[in-house]
Amino acid sequence: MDSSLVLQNLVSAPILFFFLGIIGVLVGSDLEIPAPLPKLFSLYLLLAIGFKGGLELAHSGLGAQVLITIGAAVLMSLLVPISSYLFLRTRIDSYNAAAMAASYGSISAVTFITAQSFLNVLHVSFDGFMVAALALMESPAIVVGVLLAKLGSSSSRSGASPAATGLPWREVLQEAFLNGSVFLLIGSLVIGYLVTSFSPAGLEKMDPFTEKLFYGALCFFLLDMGIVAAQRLQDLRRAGAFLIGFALVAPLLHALLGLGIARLIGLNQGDSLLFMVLCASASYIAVPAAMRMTVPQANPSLYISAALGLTFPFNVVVGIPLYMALVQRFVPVL
Amino acid sequence: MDSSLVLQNLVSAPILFFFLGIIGVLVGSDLEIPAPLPKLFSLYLLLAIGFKGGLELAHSGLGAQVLITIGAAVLMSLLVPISSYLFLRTRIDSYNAAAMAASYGSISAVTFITAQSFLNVLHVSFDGFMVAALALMESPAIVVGVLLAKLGSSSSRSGASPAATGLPWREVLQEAFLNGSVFLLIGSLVIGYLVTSFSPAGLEKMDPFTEKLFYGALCFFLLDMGIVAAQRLQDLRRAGAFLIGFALVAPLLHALLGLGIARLIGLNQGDSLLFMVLCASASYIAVPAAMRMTVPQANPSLYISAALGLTFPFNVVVGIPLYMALVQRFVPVL
Amino acid sequence: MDSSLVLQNLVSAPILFFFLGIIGVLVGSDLEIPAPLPKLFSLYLLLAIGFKGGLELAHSGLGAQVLITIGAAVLMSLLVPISSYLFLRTRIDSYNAAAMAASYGSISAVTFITAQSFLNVLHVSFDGFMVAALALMESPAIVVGVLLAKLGSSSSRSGASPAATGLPWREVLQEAFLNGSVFLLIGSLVIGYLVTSFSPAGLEKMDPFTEKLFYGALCFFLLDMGIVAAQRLQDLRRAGAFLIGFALVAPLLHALLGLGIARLIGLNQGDSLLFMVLCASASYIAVPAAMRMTVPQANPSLYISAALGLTFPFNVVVGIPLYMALVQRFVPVL
Amino acid sequence: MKRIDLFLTDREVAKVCKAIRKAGAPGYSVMRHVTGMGMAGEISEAMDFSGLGANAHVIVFCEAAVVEAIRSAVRPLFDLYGGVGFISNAEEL
Amino acid sequence: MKRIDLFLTDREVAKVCKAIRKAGAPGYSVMRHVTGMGMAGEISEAMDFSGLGANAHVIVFCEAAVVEAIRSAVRPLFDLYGGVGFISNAEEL
Amino acid sequence: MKRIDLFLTDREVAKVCKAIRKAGAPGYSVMRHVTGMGMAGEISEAMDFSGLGANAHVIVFCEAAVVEAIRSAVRPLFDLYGGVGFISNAEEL
Ligand SMILES: Nc1ncnc2c1ncn2[C@@H]1O[C@H](COP(=O)(O)O)[C@@H](O)[C@H]1O
Ligand SMILES: Nc1ncnc2c1ncn2[C@@H]1O[C@H](COP(=O)(O)O)[C@@H](O)[C@H]1O
Ligand SMILES: Nc1ncnc2c1ncn2[C@@H]1O[C@H](COP(=O)(O)O)[C@@H](O)[C@H]1O
Ligand code: NA
Ligand code: NA
Ligand code: NA
Repeated sequence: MDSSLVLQNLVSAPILFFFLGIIGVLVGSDLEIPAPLPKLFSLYLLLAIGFKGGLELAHSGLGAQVLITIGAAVLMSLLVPISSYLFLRTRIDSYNAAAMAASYGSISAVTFITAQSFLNVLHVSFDGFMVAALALMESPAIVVGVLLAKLGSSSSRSGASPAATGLPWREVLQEAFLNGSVFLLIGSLVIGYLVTSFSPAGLEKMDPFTEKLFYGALCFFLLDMGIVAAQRLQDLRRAGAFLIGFALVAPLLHALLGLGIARLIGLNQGDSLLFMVLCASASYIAVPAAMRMTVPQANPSLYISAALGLTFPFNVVVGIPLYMALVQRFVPVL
Repeated sequence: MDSSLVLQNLVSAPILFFFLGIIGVLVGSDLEIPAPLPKLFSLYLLLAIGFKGGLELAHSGLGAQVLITIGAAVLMSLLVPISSYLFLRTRIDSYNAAAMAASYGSISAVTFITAQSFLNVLHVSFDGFMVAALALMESPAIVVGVLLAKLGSSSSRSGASPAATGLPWREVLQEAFLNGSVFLLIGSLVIGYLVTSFSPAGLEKMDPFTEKLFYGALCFFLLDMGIVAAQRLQDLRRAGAFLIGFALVAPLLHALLGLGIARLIGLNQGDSLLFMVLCASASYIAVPAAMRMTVPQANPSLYISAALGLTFPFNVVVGIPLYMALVQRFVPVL
Repeated sequence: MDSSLVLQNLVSAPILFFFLGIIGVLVGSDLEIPAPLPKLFSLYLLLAIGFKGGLELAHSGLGAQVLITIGAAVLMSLLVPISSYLFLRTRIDSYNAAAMAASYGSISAVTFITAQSFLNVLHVSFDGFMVAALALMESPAIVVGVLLAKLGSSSSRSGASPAATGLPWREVLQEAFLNGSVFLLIGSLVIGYLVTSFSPAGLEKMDPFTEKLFYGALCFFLLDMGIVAAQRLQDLRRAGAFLIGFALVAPLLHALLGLGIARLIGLNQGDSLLFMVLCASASYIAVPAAMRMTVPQANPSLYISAALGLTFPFNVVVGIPLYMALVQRFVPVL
Repeated sequence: MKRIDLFLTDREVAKVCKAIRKAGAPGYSVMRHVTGMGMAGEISEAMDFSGLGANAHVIVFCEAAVVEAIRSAVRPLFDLYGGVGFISNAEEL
Repeated sequence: MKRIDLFLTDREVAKVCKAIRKAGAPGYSVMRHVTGMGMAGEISEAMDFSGLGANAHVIVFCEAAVVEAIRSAVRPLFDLYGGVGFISNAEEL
Repeated sequence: MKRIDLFLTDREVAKVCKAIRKAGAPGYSVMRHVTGMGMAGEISEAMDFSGLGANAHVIVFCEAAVVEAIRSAVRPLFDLYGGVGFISNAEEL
């Protein structure tokens, strides 16, 4: 593996600010970014990534390649939670296994964005429609997670608890598809598409906000993510070796699976990396909020800590350059 | 009327984000922009619009046309609340009529900004001094509103309530002229003027903040306005058909009145549209806060819901292109 | 003294927004920038100034001049609190004298930034390593302040109070060096250095955030500082003439001392001004939070009001141009 | 007159308030951004950016007659989602 | 010792606190950003951007002797602007 | 069952909560961003940008047996850094 890729990633501003946040917690600094400022940056990043994705989707059009990629992405967001659940179920209870499975089946937009920045630095191009894949991978895993929790608990118990009697479909679908962050991402994607198609004069005026400011805002947000991830890392002692192992091995396996599919459907190098990152990443934005409402029996500190305290730093620091090395080895330059 | 104007407006990013916010509420998404983030954007927009207005005022100077326009604007901000009050009084009590009248006599800065963006897209020019008109139309309507409430209630009752005995002039003037948003707008206008006149080197350094970022920040704020407007719309059932009708017809009438005056004082096309928009729009920023303090007997949910839930979306979505069609028909290109 | 310098400073946008905030409080406007928005701007400014400082430090390298300047800066941050303490002790108790001394020994990043903006307008160049001096002057004064409080109180009493028995070194060093704002500033400096050295491609992408946006964000923050300073000014009546006098004379004396040292170590004009400003300014960011925890017996309203209500406005409005006049007179153009 | 203090997750506030209104309370007050510790462990605001939210504190001053209706309305929510409630005496100022 | 809980609009807080100080209370605490429901209907934070503000919750622990002064100071404000107050027993920790 | 209300500086909250947990309380709730007035004068949020912070309000519902442990844990912190505490009666809903 090309060690310069790792270095290239490590000395980028977003990753360094991520480390700064982690170090702050470890050395006991009182640096904090008080609520709701992190929310501002998370809303901004979702809006900007959606808008830019829509813009590029409008440029590339909705061809066969786009539809196949999106289809593969949605398939992965169904497959990953089911296989994860079956594996996790060997050691943990159904509710927590289902919530973890939903997290790992869904995606992390910030990991995706960091991978895009990484590709930009390497001057490797990628397609805008990957954002559509991102947007469409958030929700299915949530629905699958709730279904698994329901099936798992009714098979293990007599099913008399209020949560176990009948699936509240309305609420589940609402949490899965109308979740604030999913809604904003998809909405911004559609807006980016519409503006590009029908009012391209507006694009230039959005550019300073959605494009120019993006990198700096990402740095600021990653500073906060570093703080939160480090706090979560300290929680992980309670999670036990099994979950810690899962949080580090699952992304690798899912990335490899993603590489295989990317190769199969003929993605270019940039898109292959992004596809791998989508498969490998675990959600700590849309999913925890949705699971909290639909599977309240699961312990949020387990699935959030695993996804945010381990899998996220692992992907962002080690995973992305590692996956890129694999891409460079196995995906031909088109 | 040129239907392409409507379309042009509908597919602009700010309007689409406004719709996104509305749709979010209607479909039950939990997307929210928590306080005080909307305040950040509202402060920013006032600062930026004031600064840019001051800049252009410094360029155009304080000629006769400027003074006449500003005079006409102030006149409208006295006329509109009085006529509105007399009309509203036929059906609702004095306090609520006065508060509504103050709202409709005052202006909505965001509607104004949206109209400016619309003109930019159409490449129709307008003058910076219109911002001065905007700034000076906020306060008089508040004073008139309080006066009307006082007159109306003392004529109808024996005037023994503590609120009715003597007008607390100090407080009224303070709320009208030193209201945070009025103060920031006028202050930024003066600063823009001073910097342009005496230290033009600083303008270029302000440009990325006040100019480049503006369009994107407007989108973000309109996303929130969509959310809030939709919530307000749901309140409107309680307001009754009379107020709903008023909220939709008053802007039209006031816009027509504005068009007549614009024609009379010889404004160009761009300024005419802005003048119409100032007349047609109703305040939901400065006025509610001021009325809450000076006419506490009025029910805020009535005047805020009318101004924000109906008149604002109406102006922004339908009104602006409609008024522009009228301008193109009746105002000669200079 | 060149009166055009004062004017040049007075009509700059940041200073005018600072005045707008002050005026708002004086006339009784309810303009406020609610928490945590000011925190957002203060975090942003520290991040941006640190990053830009690191960038320029990487360009200039760590030569003898740099190390000598930084050494002189640290020396001043030890000298100033000791001499201030000895003087203040003639009239006020040990705890308050120590906390005041720490404030005046430490620095105000915003005063520094305002001086940089001032130099930019005058087209006088300065070196990036001055930010390193800034960063390293924050902490020593805090440690000295705590030591002085400890020495002063144990010499005056029998030393039986819990605070007086033994210095909690861990806590003091933590407050001095890992304080959120110090940590962010130094961390961003290091990141700016690393990115410039190893991944210069990332600089251009940071530029819109850390460089372009900076001036406008400074204006916004100074608006808030004006509000807070004016509120503090009203507190100062309680502080008494002695402290008021100190808050206005100390910056002058420290600036003159700074000028002498700048001359001695051969700084250029721009760096000399910045060095003077570092010496003259008093901290109201890192120090109050640290003193609150380590010398809780001192009254925060005294040292914050002096530093923020008087010394800060004095430096920003009168001091900077005054010091510049002295620089132009006594420091040769290199 | 009774004072009821409820602590629950931010996201169930709307449901609980609806129940309180239905129970006939004359009013209530809600404080969001509450952190704390309970049987479900520590709750902080750190995940706020993700939409997870922290706790809320709901205060209701009402007649004793209303208490029972509120208790039976919030009990199932507390059982499912967590949350605690306390009651004390009070009178109007 | 008594505990007083006041709920009122954000913007009248300064007036009420002044009244409380004048009444001789040894201290008070204010929580802003309170939402809720009362006779004036529902109060949310959604209009915060406009300067309208939501509610505030003011807590005063004081001797019974001070209660009367506070009551008579806030009563006219509550009559004009709305707001409610409650009182209960407490002791120092 | 007892209700304890503590008001203290934001920055000592972590220490106090640790003490409360150690004292054996079943839970607690924290509200930050509290302003107010006490022996140390007025506390506002205006210096928040500097890291100084305002006050926090900590509420603990616990058995009477735990009260003593909490009192002795917070007393030295209150003596050094300021802060006040009050206690009243309550029961579980
Ligand atoms: N019974 C109650 N219990 C708790 N809070 C209340 C109650 N009644 C009113 N409030 C609060 O006081 C505010 C003003 O009440 P009102 O003046 O009745 O509209 C409401 O918005 C609530 O936040
Ligand atoms: N009597 C009181 N009632 C309510 N809150 C109080 C009272 N006394 C003090 N406080 C709160 O406790 C904080 C610290 O009090 P002190 O240490 O006395 O300055 C104050 O800033 C108030 O927020
Ligand atoms: N004894 C208590 N005193 C005060 N607040 C509590 C107590 N127990 C629980 N809480 C609050 O209620 C929330 C939910 O409690 P639980 O469902 O037990 O986790 C906690 O996060 C605390 O904010
Ligand atoms: Na995944
Ligand atoms: Na109008
Ligand atoms: Na200094």
